[in-house]
Amino acid sequence: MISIKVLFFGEACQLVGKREEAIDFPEETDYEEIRKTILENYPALQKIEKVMMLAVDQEYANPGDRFELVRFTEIAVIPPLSGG
Amino acid sequence: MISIKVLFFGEACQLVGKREEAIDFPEETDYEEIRKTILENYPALQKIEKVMMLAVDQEYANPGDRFELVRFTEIAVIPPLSGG
Amino acid sequence: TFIDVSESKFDDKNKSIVNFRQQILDDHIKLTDEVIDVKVVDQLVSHPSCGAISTFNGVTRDNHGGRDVSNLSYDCHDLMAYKKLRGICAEIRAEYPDVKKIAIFHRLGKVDIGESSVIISTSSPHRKTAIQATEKCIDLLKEHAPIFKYEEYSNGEVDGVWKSNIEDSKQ
Amino acid sequence: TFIDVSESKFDDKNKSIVNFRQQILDDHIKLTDEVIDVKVVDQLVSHPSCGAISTFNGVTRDNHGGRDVSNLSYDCHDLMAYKKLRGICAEIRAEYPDVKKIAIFHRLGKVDIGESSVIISTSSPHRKTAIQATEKCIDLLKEHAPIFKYEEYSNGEVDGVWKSNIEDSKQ
Repeated sequence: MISIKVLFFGEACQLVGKREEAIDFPEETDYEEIRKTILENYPALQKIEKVMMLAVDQEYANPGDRFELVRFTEIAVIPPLSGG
Repeated sequence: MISIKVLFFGEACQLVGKREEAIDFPEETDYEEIRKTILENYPALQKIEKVMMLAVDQEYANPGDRFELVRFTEIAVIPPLSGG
Repeated sequence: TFIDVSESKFDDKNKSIVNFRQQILDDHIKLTDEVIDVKVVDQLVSHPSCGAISTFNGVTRDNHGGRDVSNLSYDCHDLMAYKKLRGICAEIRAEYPDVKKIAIFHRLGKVDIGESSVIISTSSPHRKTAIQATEKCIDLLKEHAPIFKYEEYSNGEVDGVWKSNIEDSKQ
Repeated sequence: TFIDVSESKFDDKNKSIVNFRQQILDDHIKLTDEVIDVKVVDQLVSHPSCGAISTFNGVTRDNHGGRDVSNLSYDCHDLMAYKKLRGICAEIRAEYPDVKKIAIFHRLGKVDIGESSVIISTSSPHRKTAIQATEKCIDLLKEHAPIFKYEEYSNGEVDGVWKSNIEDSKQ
């Protein structure tokens, strides 16, 4: 297990109440496991779980992606985009 | 015959040396006759005769159009457009 | 401003008055020898109901076809140009009914390199309309407005040239 | 500003340096909580070789879906947004090689009604490219930039709403 910085934006930040938290994940993991783990830690996110995305190291991730997490890996919870 | 105000714009104005002149035309006339008459009065316009247009009362005229000229009719010699 | 009352649309007086009023209030056409500014034109078309403003700014370039432009100026059949530009606004509104405001500003006389020759802005609730309406506007202006550009070049040898949009578009 | 040197394009060092320099000089990306202005953005992309500047100005509306908007604000994953917007600029340049300069300005935090939320300008020698590039730019920003809009309404009863571009585009 490794402690990873998870960032929350937009509605995710409003629901969680924080911009940033450290969460433990398995070092070798995948998109679905990351998602599940975040939702277990922050059930308030259930409100947007169907529409939220994850970004790993500032790249949008997709279901099925596998990851090897390291100390500086950044995970971000990305709600639906509404820029512009 | 009737004396009509003819306006010259752009290159036409440069070739003729004036913005405005009075030219006599038959009261009932057509596009081709107007064109010919203007060119006879201002041979310098031959340089642009293939590309110039005529506007009658501020509407673009076309070959074949017939006109009944009255005192306030305005004819304009319109070179190729280059606005914008 | 004048209205051609022989047009059939004036059979419906109320609609005509509404159209006329709209033209006066929401179509801003300006032909001027003074400097024109994108900020001014953008402000003119802004409206609380509009989320989108699309602006086209035509700027005088420092070169054409490899030659350095030293001077640029516009001649214009003013009264006819106003008429044509009002007609262009009507055409834009017919094609894009949710356009809120339109502004068409064109410089006349001498325009320095780097200054705006023409600025067109349209506003609408959402972006697609404004973007398309502004593009159509500049296309129609170039095709129909009796405005004429004269370019002079730095290399003394060549006379000034009266430009032609049709010729330019063939290249 | 950082470069991901693992990208294959860095096999050709000279080209990479040129690309990098171009990005720094000709792609202007700004995320700011200060007021943004169309004049400033237009000026940034102007260039003597460019006859055309196309600008999109996204303004905060006073209403949405019939409700009066009282407040609007943006949250943003800044670092990721810069990265995505730089990528968007590269994509624009690949599709429209004669784009000269690009500027993308986006407000963060609270934006008052009537103020600009986003301003995008591109410049090119001729109008078609600038018009298309600017349109593509705002489309790509809405599709990919990690920026999030929060709207609050005047009628006190309803909570604020986090907007969604995908949802909005379905209507």
